[in-house]
Amino acid sequence: MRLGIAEALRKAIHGEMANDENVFCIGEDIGIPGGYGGAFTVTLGLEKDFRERIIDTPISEIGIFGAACGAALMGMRPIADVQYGDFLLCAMDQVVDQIAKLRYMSGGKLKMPVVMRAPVGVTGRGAQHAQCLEPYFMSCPGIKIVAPATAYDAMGLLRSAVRDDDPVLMFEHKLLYGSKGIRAESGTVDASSEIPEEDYTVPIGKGIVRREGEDVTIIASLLMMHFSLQAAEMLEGEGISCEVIDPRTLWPLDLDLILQSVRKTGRVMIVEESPKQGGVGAEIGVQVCEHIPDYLLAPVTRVAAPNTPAPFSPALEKLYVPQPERIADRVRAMMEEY
Amino acid sequence: MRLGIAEALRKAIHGEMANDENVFCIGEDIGIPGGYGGAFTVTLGLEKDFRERIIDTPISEIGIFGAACGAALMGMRPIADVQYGDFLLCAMDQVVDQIAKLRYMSGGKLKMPVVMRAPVGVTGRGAQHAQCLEPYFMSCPGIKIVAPATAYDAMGLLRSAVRDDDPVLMFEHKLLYGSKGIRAESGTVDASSEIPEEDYTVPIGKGIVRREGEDVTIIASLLMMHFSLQAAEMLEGEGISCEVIDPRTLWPLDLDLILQSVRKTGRVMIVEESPKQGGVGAEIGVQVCEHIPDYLLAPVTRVAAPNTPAPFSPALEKLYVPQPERIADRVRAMMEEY
Amino acid sequence: MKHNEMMKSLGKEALEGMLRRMLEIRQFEEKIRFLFLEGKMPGTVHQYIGMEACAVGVCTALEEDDVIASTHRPHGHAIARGISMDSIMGELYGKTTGCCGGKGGSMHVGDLSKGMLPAIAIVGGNLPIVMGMGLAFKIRKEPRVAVSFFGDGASNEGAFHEALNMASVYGVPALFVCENNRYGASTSVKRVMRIEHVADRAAAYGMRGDRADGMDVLDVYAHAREAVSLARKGEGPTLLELETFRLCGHSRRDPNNYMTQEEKEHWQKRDPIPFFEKLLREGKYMTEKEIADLKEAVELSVVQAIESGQQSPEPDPEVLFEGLYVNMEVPR
Amino acid sequence: MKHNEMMKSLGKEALEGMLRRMLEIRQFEEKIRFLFLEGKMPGTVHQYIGMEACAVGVCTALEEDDVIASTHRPHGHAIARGISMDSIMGELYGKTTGCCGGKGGSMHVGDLSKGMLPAIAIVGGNLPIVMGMGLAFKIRKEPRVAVSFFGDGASNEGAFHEALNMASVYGVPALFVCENNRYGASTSVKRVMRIEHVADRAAAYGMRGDRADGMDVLDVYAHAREAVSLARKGEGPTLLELETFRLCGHSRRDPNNYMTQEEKEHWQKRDPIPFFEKLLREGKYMTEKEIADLKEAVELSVVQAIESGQQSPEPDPEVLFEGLYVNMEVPR
Ligand SMILES: Cc1ncc(C[n+]2csc(CCOP(=O)(O)OP(=O)(O)O)c2C)c(N)n1
Ligand SMILES: Cc1ncc(C[n+]2csc(CCOP(=O)(O)OP(=O)(O)O)c2C)c(N)n1
Ligand SMILES: [Mg+2]
Ligand SMILES: [Mg+2]
Repeated sequence: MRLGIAEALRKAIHGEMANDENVFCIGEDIGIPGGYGGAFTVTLGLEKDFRERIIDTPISEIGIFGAACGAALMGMRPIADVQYGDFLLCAMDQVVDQIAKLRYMSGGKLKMPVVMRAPVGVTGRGAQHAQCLEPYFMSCPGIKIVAPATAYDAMGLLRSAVRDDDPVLMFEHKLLYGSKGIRAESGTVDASSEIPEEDYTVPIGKGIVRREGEDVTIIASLLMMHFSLQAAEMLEGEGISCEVIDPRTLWPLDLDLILQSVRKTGRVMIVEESPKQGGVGAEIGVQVCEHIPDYLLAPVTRVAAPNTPAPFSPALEKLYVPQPERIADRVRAMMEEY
Repeated sequence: MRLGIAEALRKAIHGEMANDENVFCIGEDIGIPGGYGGAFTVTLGLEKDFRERIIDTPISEIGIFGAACGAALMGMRPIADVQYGDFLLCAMDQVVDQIAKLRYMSGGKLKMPVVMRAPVGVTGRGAQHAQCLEPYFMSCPGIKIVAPATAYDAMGLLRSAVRDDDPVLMFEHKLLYGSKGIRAESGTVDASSEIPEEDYTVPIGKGIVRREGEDVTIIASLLMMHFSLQAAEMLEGEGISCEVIDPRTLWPLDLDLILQSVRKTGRVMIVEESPKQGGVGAEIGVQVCEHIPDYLLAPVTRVAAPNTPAPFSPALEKLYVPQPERIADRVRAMMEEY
Repeated sequence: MKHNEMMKSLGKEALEGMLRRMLEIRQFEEKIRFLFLEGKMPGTVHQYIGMEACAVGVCTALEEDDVIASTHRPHGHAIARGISMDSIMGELYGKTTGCCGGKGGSMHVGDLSKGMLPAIAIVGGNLPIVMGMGLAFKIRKEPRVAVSFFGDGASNEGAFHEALNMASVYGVPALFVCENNRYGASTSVKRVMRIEHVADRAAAYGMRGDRADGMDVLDVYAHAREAVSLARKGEGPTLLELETFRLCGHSRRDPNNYMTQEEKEHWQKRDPIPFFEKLLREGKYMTEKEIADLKEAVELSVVQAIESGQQSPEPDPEVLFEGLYVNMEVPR
Repeated sequence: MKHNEMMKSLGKEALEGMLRRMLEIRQFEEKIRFLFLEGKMPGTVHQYIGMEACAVGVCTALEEDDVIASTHRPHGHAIARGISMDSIMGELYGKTTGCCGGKGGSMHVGDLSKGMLPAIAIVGGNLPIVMGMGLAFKIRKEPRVAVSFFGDGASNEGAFHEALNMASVYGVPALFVCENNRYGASTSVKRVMRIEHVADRAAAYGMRGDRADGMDVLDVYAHAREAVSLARKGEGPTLLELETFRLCGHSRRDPNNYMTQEEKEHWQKRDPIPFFEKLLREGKYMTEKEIADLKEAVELSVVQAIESGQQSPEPDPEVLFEGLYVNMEVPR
């Protein structure tokens, strides 16, 4: 069965809720009859089967993550979401100070099985609905961060996240959901997968080689993973062979997979949709340099958005987000120079 | 006149308020008669001269930074503070989404001359009063970040920050304030300076070489800068010569100064008090690797707190925060291996 | 005050101006709605159809020096505040002529030089800022008023609470206008608060609370005028709730399936524009013909704004790196 | 209910237990205050002296399965909830015997297995969590109640607003106990809210609000019992305000210079411990001698707790890397 990410997540959540009555969803507009099923249709219709466990909330992000935290402490397994990842900023204390820290502060006695879902991506809505907040959470011990780029991974990682006893923050991309109907997004990239019948999971902490190659290792998540694959495709014709790695989990990083690839190619490029400053690319890049500097034929390279907020103008937005052509250009330059 | 950081900041704020009636302070417990002058005495007594411009607030961090934002838009120059840097997490949306972005979103028409002050440092209070939040803001375009390690710099940077038309976030260290009386901190390190009479400033964006050396460049701010100097001192006797750079401004980074030093020493170590993951050291480290990989005799090295929240236990805390001895050990290892 | 007295005190010119603004908003929104459905506009859009009396009633009560702040649904506020439709439309198209030079987009229209902060799209996000603007006026003893527009949904945000409490504590000259349109996105107010009236929350802050009929521009104006005048006199802020309704989707393409048919019909009958037109006709302030002419003129100006928006130039690529810091280049 | 009836219904054993807890808190706090002044304890500390009736009154109304959450000032709550003084003291010394294994410290004492969440030191931070605990009880239809203790200052945080509104909307079995001790750190409530009673804020959420005398353990108990019983019966949450006072500094070494002498004296006279002792003596529940003996026993147990805290082992270095993730090593 072929599903898009929104559908795959919906099915995965449905399954987890059916399997374990401690699982519940909480968020804004997630289960209103006649409504949207959250901002991107992920929970559409789930309220029909699980009315008591699809909790529609006021517009209260502190409340949503506080509720998730408290319920998890009492043995529930909440799936909390924000309509746009940006709104995590409104709940930052609950996420970073409470959800992430309580177990450690308790001397390891508590468990915090919270799943947090956050759509990211620069998608024609201006600066406050565009942020890719991954970097903000890379600095936060106590949270596992996943970022599925395909429906297969979305389903498998969602299941792993729900079953995990630690907090897991899942970043999803607006242009990869494949949301339908009135919630369809323009500029969508196909991230659908053939979904097996069985109850598979994708392990947290394991990346995947999306495309094998010899010359350059490109590391990218979510939309940037797809754009990197497109760039790799373009470059193939020119005789440049790119290996594309999708980390899938941003924390803990699958460093082994990354180092193995870079040992082979000798060149590493990290592509990210957020501003370069203090980005995920910095952490990945520096880890490569710490571990295997001698394998590097070229300096570690980051391709990222400029160090500015996202502009609204579609013309500028296109320059802001790294496009396949820009990624390819940077690879070309890397190959020419080194 | 020799002053500690708390006194130097107080004097600087007093001066700025006297010079420009648009400058005002806003925060919790900052100007209560008989009170503390903020958590670390920085604003102690200022209400006597400026009652209308020392605004004591409810415990409302969203409100504090919202007030600063709105007042700045109307031409005021607010100095807003949180009692502990950790509480910035409660106001994250106002800081990251509003204060940092409004000018850009307006097409460059607005100005946002806000100064934000936040004490950081792991100081015997447990995980929620310990965070060094610098990394969270390294990912945020639109904010300048400064971190003075001496009273001289605190005064000079505070003046620059107040006079700057952009938002400036100043991280200060609890163990460097030299706060007196009931607000004295145990474990304090002397960061006092001889303060010139004249109205000097320290420019935002300029680092400083605190100690010259030949073998290793150590980059560190705030308390870690002092600990790095102590480590350098220890190592001198062993014939290892360390150059210690204090960036003073974390964003924008004074990359020239850093690269110049690393070109000379060939080795770079970044020391930070926050967890290593996604830290400031990642950004600095990767920039060095991007720009001058060929100058590096040893892999870039980060010395940081473990990737956990801060533990309370004083015994564990001491292991958590990089100590001078640990810094020196890492330098020794670096020199031996490379 | 009765409608008749109110109209008399406002006078023909002002009344006509109010109707014009309301018609501009309606036409503007109707036309871009169509452009959106046709896929001819970028981005997304939250429209103000049905709520025109709120923005126009409040803004009519303001002076030039006052400042308003808005939300994700700001077109109506911008037009009511007198920002040119060309520059709003330019912004929607992301063009250089936009009031934010194309950097903001639909959810951030505004122009502080015209008395409107670029809109804040974080629900509840503008309230603390407005409190801060009021604080500045208070500190500087300026006779200005800061106005926040926000929704029923926003009143459940922590930002609302902190902002209103501080505004009350400092007695800042501010007006917090809650446009209670019964829904936050798809969520009925009944699901998310256990009280009838948002205005009743004012009591929690020792603040003045008031309510007006958000479908009656004159009632809105009367209550706003009182609140603004109290604020300007130093008598502190007001939380003013306007009872209104969206006669359109929450955002582009939303068919409002979560609303009942009954409810939609009830409110459709209360459309603020025909209601106001009727008052104007009955009070002999405007004739049928004058209204028809005004509509035509308004339609023309909206069509021109669209053309201007479409034909204006895109920003230069370098603009991407401009306008972030005042005195510093963006580090690359 | 009158004191007499109340005491009768509680009975000697329960009353003695309540006094014991109050004395334990007082002794515990007095002794560590001294240790702090001597510089013999690590960290910082916020003490509960003067507020004993609040924690003890509320906790007496709870069942074993209920859960409380506390703040930066948690020692009193922990003792009242029955967490052993040894394990609290162990925590203050950062030792392995601490209720959080030494990882938490004074501001985070608690033990969920004993019905108390490790305390949350972010002002207002525990309210949304308690709402969530109540939500879990509600979803699972468990007859349990979640209790949040917080201060007057906390009621100005956005977290308070969001948590109370959601608690009311879902009708969760929770009790929000505001210990209004007239000050948040050095800041008088009068400076930071324009209403008299925090309990009045309940109206903004359509929630039940109530007040009790926080210096009278029996009054606190009576009001808490009612609120808890309503919550347990599914009749929703209560915001219960307790009027109380700190008879100590905000944190170690604070001389309270921001309070008036008058105020200090007024409240000193209302010290809840002599007040309760008098009731017990007058009601013939305890004799002077019994009370003196109890004090001695309590003092001994506090001294033992201190010794235990001092002599317990420090955590192993490896503990630094433990207890963060359930099924994963901390990446180094
Ligand atoms: C902090 C935050 N949470 C959620 C959203 C998503 N969102 C945008 S508009 C909206 C509904 C707002 O409702 P209301 O405040 O009543 O205003 P209305 O749309 O009815 O004018 C929501 C949930 C947001 N923009 N910001
Ligand atoms: C979010 C946050 N802001 C500020 C502080 C610093 N702080 C600790 S206790 C305190 C006063 C709290 O007052 P209140 O809520 O009345 O409780 P009390 O101390 O009186 O028991 C403050 C401001 C904090 N811990 N958390
Ligand atoms: Mg609404
Ligand atoms: Mg208090």
